[in-house]
Amino acid sequence: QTMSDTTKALYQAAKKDGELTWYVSHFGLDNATAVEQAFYKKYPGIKVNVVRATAQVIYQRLNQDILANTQVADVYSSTDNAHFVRLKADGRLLSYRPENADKVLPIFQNMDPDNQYHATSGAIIVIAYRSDKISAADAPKSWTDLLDPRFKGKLSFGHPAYSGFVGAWAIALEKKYGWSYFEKLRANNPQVGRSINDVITMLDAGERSVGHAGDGPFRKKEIEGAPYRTVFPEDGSVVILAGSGILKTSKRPNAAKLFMDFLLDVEPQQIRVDMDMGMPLRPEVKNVRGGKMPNEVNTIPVTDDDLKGLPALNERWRSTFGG
Amino acid sequence: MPYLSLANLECRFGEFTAVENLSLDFAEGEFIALLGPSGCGKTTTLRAIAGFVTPSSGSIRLGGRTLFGPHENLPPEQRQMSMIFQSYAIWPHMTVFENVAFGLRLRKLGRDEIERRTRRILEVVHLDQLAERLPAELSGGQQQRVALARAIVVEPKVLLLDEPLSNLDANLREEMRFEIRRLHDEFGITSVYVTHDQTEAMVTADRIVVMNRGRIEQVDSPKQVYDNPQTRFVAGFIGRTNLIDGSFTNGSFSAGSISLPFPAPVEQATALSVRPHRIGMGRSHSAAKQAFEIDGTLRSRVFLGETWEYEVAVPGLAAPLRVSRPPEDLFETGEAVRLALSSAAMVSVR
Amino acid sequence: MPYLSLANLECRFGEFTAVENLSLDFAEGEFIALLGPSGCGKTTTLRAIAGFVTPSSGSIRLGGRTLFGPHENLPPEQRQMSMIFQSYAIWPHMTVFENVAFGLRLRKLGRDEIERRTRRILEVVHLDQLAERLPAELSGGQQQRVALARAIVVEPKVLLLDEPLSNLDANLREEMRFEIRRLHDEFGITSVYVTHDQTEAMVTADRIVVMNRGRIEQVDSPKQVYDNPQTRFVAGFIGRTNLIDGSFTNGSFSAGSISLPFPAPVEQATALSVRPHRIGMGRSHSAAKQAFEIDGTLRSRVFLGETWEYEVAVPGLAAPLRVSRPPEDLFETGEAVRLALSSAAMVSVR
Amino acid sequence: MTQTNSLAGLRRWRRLLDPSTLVLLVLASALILLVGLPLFKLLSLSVLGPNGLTHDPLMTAFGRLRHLEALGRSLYIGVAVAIISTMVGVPMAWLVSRSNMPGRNFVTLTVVATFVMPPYLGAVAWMLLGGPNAGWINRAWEFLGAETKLLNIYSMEGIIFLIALYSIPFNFIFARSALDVVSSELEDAASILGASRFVTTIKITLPMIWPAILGGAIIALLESITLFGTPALLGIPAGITVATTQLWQFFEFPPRLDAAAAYSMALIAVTVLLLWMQRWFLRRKSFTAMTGKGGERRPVDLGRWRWPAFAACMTVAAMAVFLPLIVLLQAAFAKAWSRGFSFSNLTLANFDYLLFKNSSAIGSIWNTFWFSAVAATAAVAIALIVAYAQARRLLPGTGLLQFLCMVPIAIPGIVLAVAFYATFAPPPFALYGTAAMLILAFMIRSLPVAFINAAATVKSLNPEMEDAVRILGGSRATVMRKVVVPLTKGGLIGSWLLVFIAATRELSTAIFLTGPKTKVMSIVMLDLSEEGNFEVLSALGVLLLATAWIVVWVGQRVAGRDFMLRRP
Ligand SMILES: Nc1ncnc2c1ncn2[C@@H]1O[C@H](COP(=O)(O)OP(=O)(O)OP(=O)(O)O)[C@@H](O)[C@H]1O
Ligand SMILES: Nc1ncnc2c1ncn2[C@@H]1O[C@H](COP(=O)(O)OP(=O)(O)OP(=O)(O)O)[C@@H](O)[C@H]1O
Ligand SMILES: [Mg+2]
Ligand SMILES: [Mg+2]
Repeated sequence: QTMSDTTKALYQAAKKDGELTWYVSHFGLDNATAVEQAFYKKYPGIKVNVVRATAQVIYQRLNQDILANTQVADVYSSTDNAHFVRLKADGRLLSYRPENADKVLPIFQNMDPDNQYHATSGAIIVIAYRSDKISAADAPKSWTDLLDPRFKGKLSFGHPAYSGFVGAWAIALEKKYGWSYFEKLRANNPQVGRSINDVITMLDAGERSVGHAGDGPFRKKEIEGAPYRTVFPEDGSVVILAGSGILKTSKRPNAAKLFMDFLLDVEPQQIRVDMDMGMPLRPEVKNVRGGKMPNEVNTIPVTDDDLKGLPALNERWRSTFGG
Repeated sequence: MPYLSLANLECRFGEFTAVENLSLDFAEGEFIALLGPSGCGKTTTLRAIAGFVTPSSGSIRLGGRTLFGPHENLPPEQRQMSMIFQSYAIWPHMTVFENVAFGLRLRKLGRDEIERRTRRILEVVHLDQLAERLPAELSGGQQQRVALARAIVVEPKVLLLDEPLSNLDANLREEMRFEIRRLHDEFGITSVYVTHDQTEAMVTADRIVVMNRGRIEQVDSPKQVYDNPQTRFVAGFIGRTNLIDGSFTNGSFSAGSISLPFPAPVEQATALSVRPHRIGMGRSHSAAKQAFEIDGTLRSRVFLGETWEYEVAVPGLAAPLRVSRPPEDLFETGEAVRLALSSAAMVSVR
Repeated sequence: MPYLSLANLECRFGEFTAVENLSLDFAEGEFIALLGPSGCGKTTTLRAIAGFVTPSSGSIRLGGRTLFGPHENLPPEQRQMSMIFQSYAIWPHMTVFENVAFGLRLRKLGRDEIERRTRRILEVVHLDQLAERLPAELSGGQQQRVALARAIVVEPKVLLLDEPLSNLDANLREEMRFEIRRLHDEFGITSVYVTHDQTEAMVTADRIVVMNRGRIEQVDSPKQVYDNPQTRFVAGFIGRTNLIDGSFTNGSFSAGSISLPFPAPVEQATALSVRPHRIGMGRSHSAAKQAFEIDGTLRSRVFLGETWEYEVAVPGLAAPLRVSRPPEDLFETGEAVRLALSSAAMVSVR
Repeated sequence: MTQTNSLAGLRRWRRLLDPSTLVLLVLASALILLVGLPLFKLLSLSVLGPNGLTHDPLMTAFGRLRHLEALGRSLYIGVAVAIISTMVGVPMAWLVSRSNMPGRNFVTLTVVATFVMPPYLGAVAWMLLGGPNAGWINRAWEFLGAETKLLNIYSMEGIIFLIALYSIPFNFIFARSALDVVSSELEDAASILGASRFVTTIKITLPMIWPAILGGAIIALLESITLFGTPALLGIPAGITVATTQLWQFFEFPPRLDAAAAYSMALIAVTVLLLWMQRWFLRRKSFTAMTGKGGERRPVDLGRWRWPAFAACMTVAAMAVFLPLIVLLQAAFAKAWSRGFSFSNLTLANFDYLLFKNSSAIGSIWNTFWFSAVAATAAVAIALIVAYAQARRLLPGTGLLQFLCMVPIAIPGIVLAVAFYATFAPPPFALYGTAAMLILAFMIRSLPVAFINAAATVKSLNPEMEDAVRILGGSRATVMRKVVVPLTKGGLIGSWLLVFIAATRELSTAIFLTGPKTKVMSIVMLDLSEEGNFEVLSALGVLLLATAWIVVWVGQRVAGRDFMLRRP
């Protein structure tokens, strides 16, 4: 694979920066580490400091930095798009269009018309369950099925105040069914973790048997032979586009730009599919068996404007579920 | 019949025998002192009486009842004794009143009775003004009085005292010594007093038990113990003395070139004990020596206020003799002196 | 010219004056004891000489040089003195040898010199066998000897001793007392010895400084201090005594109904001091009393081994007189007795 | 008169120029900067808006019932924890100190192990042990045929249980230090008067160490209301918010530093109130048992209760140390912990990942130990200097220094972090993200413990020992080098260990202060727990424990086994 001249020039400039810090919530730690290593392999001499946490935690950290007037992060990746809306409004993002931005599938292009952030990852939130504990006949078909008493004590969710995925999911469901949906859900006594990945742990452990999840991880386990099934709910999956942007305060803009470009490259997308069976953004990367693209399923749309209601939703969530 | 009696008591700690074959009888109301050097087993004996140490053999009886024996071992809390400890062992979290009333409360007496008896005893030990103080706010002597009051107020059958005065300074010690004897005389409690201070024992006790290495050396009245020690150990431990090794034959004692008339020594006597202040001293003169006189040379002297302490070297004796004379009997170092002994001043010891 | 001199020394702690206007001269090689009750300022005086306490006024001079004065204050490390502490203050992490050699090392002497002098002094104090021991492995007396050796080995100009023996038991105390005097005599170091034990002071010192409440009461030789106390305090503090309040008029002393010939009292005398063992005692008889005789009644008696201690109530005197007699002078409680004083036994005090 | 005055003045000036004076002056300003300034900042943030005085932060902090409830819940947890851990820790201390229970040294060792185990790590282990459906204990319970769950760790009771478990060392240490100096004669005095063993214990022994019991309980209470890890791990899934997690929420978007500061005030108020109550309770009582000579101590014979008592102690140790350790080891060497023990499940991949693949983990291990070591060294050194200067009255004003050393005891760790963040993150200090930020915070946080220990150590040092050096011609510096330091070594190393271990487990303070390059293990573990990556988390935990144990083992060799006890 040859490098374009622009990229070459960027790489040369980036080498002087030597390193960059990447605040990331839209990959798990393993995944993020793998991306970091692939980057170093492709662009030797530029080290990526990975700081991985759930979306709200990493955002909190970014805000602490901003409050403290210190510059730590160069590239910021979050599953909560409201962060980008806010950062953009505050003028904290650098406008930059990487070469690879044109090479992703059209539905993922131009997330921000001003090129201050780009979709670098995506996921479809679906229902997952343990097939050894719940028969196919009993399995939930839609989000509303989860309200059925037969799932009492069996449900597991993430927390919108921590996870961007869960935030978007909660916004979508509130939009569709109103808050009463969650109040009814409360009656089924769900376990609420922090990350959406906590659901994996809970289901793995056998602590709970039904939950929401990005469609990748469980499908992967299913393929490997573990007792899991994923369901694209009839009343609509929630599609999440997770973005990345460069901070204006970055003292290593070239490394940041190079990395931004890399995020849209083939390698990270391949890693994503390989490790988590996530949804690839590049046409070159093949989705794995059973994987679907957003246009292939029924979805509940969530706009950037909707996401602005997240802090308020968190308040309601805490009133309903505590925590 | 004795009130409290110890028979063939033996206390071992592992291989080590702290008290060996000890038999002792106490009359009711008697004040007995256990006297001896550190480590001789005084505390062990006392604690065996109290029940804190379990003897390996022997028996302890009190007023006809067996406290300890082959088939008996009453725990301390049922022996109806009291004890006063070297460290006072005043409970720091209770006021003076509460400390003293503790034993009465355990006996489930009525409130008024407790109040009355506690107040009464606090008056006796002159602590009535300080009843509400905490121990930390008391002086050493006052603390010791609290310990006394606490022990006496329950009217124990036996009062045990383990070096109760050794943490006090000299003046206070003297004062408390009289206080203890006064309280004993007032309440007539049978008392066992452990000490390694001979003055304390002599001033307070009716009888003194001199112990050494876990054994009894002598049991006698203070005066007897002082005037007629049976063993070298007792002679040396109770008061200062000169011990002259020698042999007793045919009504006389001889050591080196010295020979003194001494008709009736104790059995197996091996030495003569002579108290320094019982030795007379004068300037040597050519006149013939009397039977009880020895010549020597004055080696050193020290003035102690009430007395002069002289050391006199006597030819034929290994150690110089110590002589104690009143201030007016002044001699110079190096002088030739003549020492005068009397038969009353000499005691034979084993 | 005195070797070490304190002039108008005053030491204050905040409002409290611990030492007041104290002036004292020491000859070279002299052994002086500071004697007094607890809290009288002995330690403060000693620490002022050492430089640990900064006096509020006065001056201290040593061999012609001012150690402390209005414009001078030499820190302790430059005063070339040594000190022996009540707590021994042996450094527990150093061997005996290292402890003793420490001062020499500070003086940057050569290795051999240090080795030689340390060995030598360890022999003097009989510790040569124990040079490599750690202090924890030594007995109290041995530790005290280490302290002595450590202080002496540097050949200080002045040796200061702060109750060096008070933590030792009686026998050891006596032994070490002689050891200290022996070393003083051997090395001739000017020494200041603080103690509250009169026997210790009398046995060791050339001169005794009796202090009370931060002031000097009397400075004299041991015998003078004992035989001719100037004040009530000294009379009572050095040895036991009977203090009889009264007035001196026309060559006689009168108190209550008693009158005794006493020609020349000290200035402002207000009482008579009579030592208990200087009082003679006999049975009262009807024959006329001599000038120096008083009648009384025997109130109590205690046997102390070397003596009988009697208390005799005398009509007209507030407190009973204490009388100390040898064991053979035996009287019974309640007996009417006649006490005999001699002019030599009586001292007038302020 | 004037002459003496000016002379005295001159002398005073000479004294002030003394190098030791300079050291103390520098120390004083540093402490004022590090302790006084953050507190002041906290106060000003909570009452000052951009336009002067405002009650807005206070309204935001306390204007909502939920926030007040969180505070109440914290207090409830704190009181419950204090009661439970006292009821367990004090009897254990009594057994170890006063009885002839077998294995007393071993029990002490398990308490040390409990102390070394960070509470959040214990919480993680207990998530695996006590999860309502999959937890080992419940599974074993079900296996035994039970229908109901034995326990659910994700609950108020679970949180209290777990915090109490790891608070036991505080109660144990306090009670044991006190019991160790109670002489048997005090108890004998009661028995001889007719008190049974039981009455003696209830009426004499325990009341006598009441200040120590109270002290331990208060520390346990304070620690539990300021703990972040355990409530975050167990409380969030159960929907239980406490004061610390609430404080954390103020940093969520939009961050309200001012409200966080105001909310912190409540925690400080609680702490100050508690410390004040403690003083009030103990106002008149000087409980120092007067032990002269004869303070001999004999163990109480438990008779046939010897082994049951030991078993009881081991049960506690099992819950606090053994079971968690087994679980952590299993998970650390497992591909998936939920698959249980089997050879096919064994792997070294988690360690491989931590040590060779993941830069932030290895960095955090290194960070944890060097931050803690530097902080502990600095705290012990400062504490020693201050304690020494005060004990020897080297200077006027050491009282202020002591006060500054002790003030942090009233500042919960998480509040200290907020205050530190607010003060030192922005310019001119701009320490955010630097190692200095964490080291200074750890140091300040451990100053009180270090100071109390140093003061006790210095107190045990006979000043005559130092005078002896000076009169022989040694300067103050010689005194320090040759006597003070060698003699206090043991005590200082002991206190260093205590501070060091406390720092390695610190989470509450670190949570706000770590930057990407200054992560410590506790933070990495919290992050890992957020992802549900228990295998790697356990592996990291095992590394932390292993390293801490090596340090403790080495330290014990130097400082003695009972380094945790405060001995006067
Ligand atoms: N619990 C014990 N275990 C082993 N040896 C003991 C124990 N108690 C006492 N001993 C030993 O028994 C001997 C006698 O001790 P005891 O306490 O009776 O002496 P003492 O006469 O009271 O001495 P002191 O005057 O020093 O108090 C001592 O050698 C002591 O070491
Ligand atoms: N540093 C100090 N601050 C305040 N008062 C002090 C200080 N040092 C000593 N004092 C007081 O000064 C007085 C004299 O003390 P000093 O130590 O000289 O007595 P002492 O004669 O040595 O007594 P002791 O025989 O008890 O050692 C005492 O009342 C003591 O309380
Ligand atoms: Mg004893
Ligand atoms: Mg003194």
